[in-house]
Amino acid sequence: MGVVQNIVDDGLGGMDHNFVTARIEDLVKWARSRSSWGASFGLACCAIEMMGTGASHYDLSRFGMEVFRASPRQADIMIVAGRVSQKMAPVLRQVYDQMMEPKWVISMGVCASSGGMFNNYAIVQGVDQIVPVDVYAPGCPPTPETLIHAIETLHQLIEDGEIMHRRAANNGGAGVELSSELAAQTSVTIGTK
Amino acid sequence: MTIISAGTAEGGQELLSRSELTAKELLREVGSVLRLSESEAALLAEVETEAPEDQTMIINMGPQHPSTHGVLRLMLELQGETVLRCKPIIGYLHTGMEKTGEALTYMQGGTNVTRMDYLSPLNNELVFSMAVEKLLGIDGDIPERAVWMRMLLSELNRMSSHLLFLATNGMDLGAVSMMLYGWREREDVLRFFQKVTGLRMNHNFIRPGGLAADLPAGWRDDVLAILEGLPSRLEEYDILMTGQPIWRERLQGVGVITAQEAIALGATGPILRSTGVAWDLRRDMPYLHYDKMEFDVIVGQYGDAYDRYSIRFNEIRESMRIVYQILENMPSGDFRIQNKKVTPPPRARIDESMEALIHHFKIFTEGFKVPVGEVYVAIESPRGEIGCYIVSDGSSNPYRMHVRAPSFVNIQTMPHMMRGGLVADAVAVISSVDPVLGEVDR
Amino acid sequence: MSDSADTVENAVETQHGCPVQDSLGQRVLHASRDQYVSVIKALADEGYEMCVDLTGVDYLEMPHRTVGFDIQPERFELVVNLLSLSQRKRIRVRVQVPADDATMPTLFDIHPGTEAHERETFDMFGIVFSGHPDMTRILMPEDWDGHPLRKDYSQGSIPVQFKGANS
Amino acid sequence: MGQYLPIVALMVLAILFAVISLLASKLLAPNRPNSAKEAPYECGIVPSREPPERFPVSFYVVAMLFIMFDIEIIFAYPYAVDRQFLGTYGFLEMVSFSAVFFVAFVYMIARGALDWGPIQRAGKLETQESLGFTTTSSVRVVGSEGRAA
Repeated sequence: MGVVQNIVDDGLGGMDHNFVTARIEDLVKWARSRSSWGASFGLACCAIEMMGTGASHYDLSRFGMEVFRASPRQADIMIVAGRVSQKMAPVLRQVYDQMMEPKWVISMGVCASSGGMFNNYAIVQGVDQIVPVDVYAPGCPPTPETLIHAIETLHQLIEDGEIMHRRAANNGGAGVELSSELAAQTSVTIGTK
Repeated sequence: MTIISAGTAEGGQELLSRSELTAKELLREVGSVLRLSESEAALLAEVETEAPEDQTMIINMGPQHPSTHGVLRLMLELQGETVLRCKPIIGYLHTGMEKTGEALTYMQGGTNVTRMDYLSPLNNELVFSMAVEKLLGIDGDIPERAVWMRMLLSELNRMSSHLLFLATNGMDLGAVSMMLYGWREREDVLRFFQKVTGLRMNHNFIRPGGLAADLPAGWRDDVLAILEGLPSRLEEYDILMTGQPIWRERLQGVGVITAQEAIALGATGPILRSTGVAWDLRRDMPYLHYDKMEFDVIVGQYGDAYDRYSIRFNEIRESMRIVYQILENMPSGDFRIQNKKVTPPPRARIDESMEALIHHFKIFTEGFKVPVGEVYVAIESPRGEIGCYIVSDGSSNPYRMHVRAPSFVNIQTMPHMMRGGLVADAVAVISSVDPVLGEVDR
Repeated sequence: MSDSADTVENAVETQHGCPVQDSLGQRVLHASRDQYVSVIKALADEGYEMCVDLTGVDYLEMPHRTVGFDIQPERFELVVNLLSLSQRKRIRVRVQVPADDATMPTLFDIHPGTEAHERETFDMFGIVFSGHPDMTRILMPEDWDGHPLRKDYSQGSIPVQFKGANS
Repeated sequence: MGQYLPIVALMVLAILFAVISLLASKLLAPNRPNSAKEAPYECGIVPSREPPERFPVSFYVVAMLFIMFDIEIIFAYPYAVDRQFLGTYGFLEMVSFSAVFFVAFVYMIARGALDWGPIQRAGKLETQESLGFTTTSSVRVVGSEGRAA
C-alpha cells in the first residue's frame, strides 16, 4: 500500500524525507480501518462475550475499537451479537438504517449468522436476511479471540478497499426493500413458516 | 428479496395515554401493588391530581439501549425528569425455547436450557437435570462426587454472575473502571470453567444423571488461585464503591420496595432479601448438600438499590466460604450414576462389551425414556428462584418443559420501584434488578 | 377387596374441597374451574403467600390421559405454583380448561405478581383471563397470528438441506 | 503591525481547518440519505408519535442560571490578565461585580429552582419477624454504611 508499506517493512529508515505522501484513498482507508467504533447491539449470550472482548483482558481498544458507541450515529461497525427474534428484526433494520455511512456489519455467533440451534418460528434464520453482513464470526458464543479475528478480517477488508467496490454495486442494501405501508398487514414474513 | 415491515409499534403492548386505560391498569402501571387495598384509595387520589396529559412526555428506553442489560424496552412517562409511569415491554429476545425443548430429547435438553440465563448457565442445567432425575426417580442415588462437583460449579457460577453485576452496576452509574475490574475477576473464573467444561459459557456440563466429565487434574489449585486473589480485590472495590459518598448518594433511597410488595409480586432472590425477608432456597429448602454448608444469608434493611448492591457484593464472599468448605470434603469416586438406562457407559467398557456399545448407541441416538409424570423443582440462582416444570409422556422428549425465570418476575417490580424517581434513578433501578433478558423472554 | 378400594377412594385427602394428589413427593391439588379463585384465596390465607409460577399445558397429543379422582381431563391445563415462606412448603394447583371456551378468572387481585404470567399464558396458549387489567400479548409481536406453544402449532423450522435428517 | 502577525496566522489556520474538515466529509464520505437517517433515534423504534414541544419550566430556569454565570466568567478573564495593574481597586470592583450575581443566585435557590429531584423514600423498613432457622446458616444484615441510624 505504497509509502506506508515501506515504513511497516523497514521502520523509519524506510522514509527518505521527513513527511509521508500517499494517495488520499489509502489514507482514508487506513484511517477508517484503524479507528472504527462498534455499535453495541448486544442481544444474548454473544453480547457477554463481546463485553468480555471489550474489557480489560482481551482489550479490543488495541485494534482501534476504543469504545462501544450506543447510538448508531457515532458507530461504524454494527456487531450483531446474539439471536435476532422476529420482534427484533424491524428494530435491527431501523438501527442499521440510522447508522452513518460507511458502515459495516459483523454477524457474531451462529445464532446471528444462521439461526443456530433455534430453528423455529421465533428466530430470524440468519441476520443477512435483514442487513448486509460483511464478516461472519463462528462459535456459540465465539470466544473473544474469534471475535478479534473477525474484527481483524474486517479491518483488512476495509484496508484493501475490496469492500467498497462491492458496496457500491448494490448501493449498500441487502436487497431488502423497506416498506412502511406493510406494517398494518400480516406478520413479519421472514423465512418460510 | 424479502420484505420486512418497517413497523416496530406493538399496539396494545405499548404505554397508552392515560385516557385509554382502565383504572386497574393505570394503577398497575403507576406501580401500586393492588394487594394493599387500603392504600389504594389514597394513591388513586394522588394519581388524578398529577400533571395533565399534555405536560408529560412518553419516551422509549428501547430495545437498543446501553443500560437496559440486553433488549428490554421500557416505556416511561416523564414529567420533566421525574418518572410517573413505566411499562416494561419484553419479547425482543423470545427464542421459543420452550417449544424447542419439546422437540429435543432429555439428553439434548441441557443445551437448550443453558442458553436461557446466560450469566449463570450451570444453574439452569442444574435445575433441568434435577427435575429429570426426580422424574426418573434416581435423584436419591446420584454419586457423592457428582453432587459436590455440582455445588462447586454452581457456587463459582454465582460468583462470576455477581462479579458481572458489580461490573455493569458500576458502569451504569458512571464508574466505568469498575467494568474493567469486574471483568478481570470474571475472566479468572471463566478460564477455570473453560478448563473443566471446555467452554467459557453455555457449558452443557451438568447433565441428567451426573456430569459430562470428571474434574481435570490440578483443579484444586486453580480454584485456590481464584479464591486467594479475590479477597484483596474485593477490598479494593469496597473502597472504590461502598466507601464513596457519590456511590451511596446515587443508590440509597432509590427503587424502594417493601417486603409485602415483593412477596405480592412474587419477586425472589436479592430483591426479596433486600426488604429484610431472609429467604434463600439454599438454606430454607436445601438441595444437594447445602444443608451441610456453613454460610450466612445476606439480608438488607431498606429495600433499596444500595441494599441489593451490598447483598450481591457480600454474597460473593459467602460463595467463597462455601467453595472453601467444598474443597475440604470433595470425595473421590464416580462423577455420574452408572445406571445404564440413563447415562452412557464409561468409554473403556464400550470396547470390550457389546451390551455397553448398544446402550451407548441407544442413549445417544434415541435418548433415554422417562416415566409418565410431572414435577416442579426449584433452586436458588443468582437472580432468585429458578424452577423447572417438566411433564413427561413416557417418550424420550419432554412433553412440556417450562422454566420459571426469576428475572421474568423481577422485571414486574420495576414500575413500582421507578415511580417518582429521576430517569437516572431508572437506570440505577434496572441495574439493581439485574435482569437477564435470555431467561425473561425464553 | 372392593371395600378397601372404596376406603382408599373416600380416604382421598381433600383440601379446600379439591382432591390432593402426591406427584413424586410433591403436593398437587386438582381444583375445578369455578372453585379455582376461592381455592387460591383459601390457600393464600392458609399461609401460601407467594404465587411463584402460573403456566399452561396443552394435552392435545395425550388425549387418553387420566387425571384420577374422576376429573374429566380437558385439552388445556393451568398449573399454579404456590410457595409458603413461613412454613417452607410448596403446593401446585392444576385446573382443567376446556378447549372450546378457554377462559379463566384472573388471580390479579390475590397475587398481583401473576399479571405477567397470565399474559404469557394467553400469548402462548390462547387462554383468556377475564378481569385481567391488560390482556395483550407479551412475548410475540402484536400482529402475530396463532399461539405458538399449542401442540397443533408447527415448530416453524426451515427444512435442513442434507437429506435423511428429520429437520 | 508585526505584533498582530501571530493572531492573523492563528485566524487563517482556524478557518482553514474548519473548511477542510467540512469539505473532506462532503467529498470522501459516501452519502446515501434515507428516511430512517433523518428520523430521530428512538432506541431502534420507528417514532410513531411526534416528540412533544412543551417542556417543564425547570429546564429553562437551569439554562438561564448557566448563561448568567457563563457571562460572569467571561468578564473575569480581562481582569485576571491584568491583575497587578488594576491593584486593589480592581479587585474590589470584581468582588462587587460577582456579589451582584451571587444575590440573584441565592434568590433562585430560595425559590427552589434547583430542587426538583426524586422523592427520596429512604426510611428503614419495619424489620420482618425472622423465620425459624432450619440449618446451620445464620443471617447477616448488610447495607447500613453511610446511612442515618
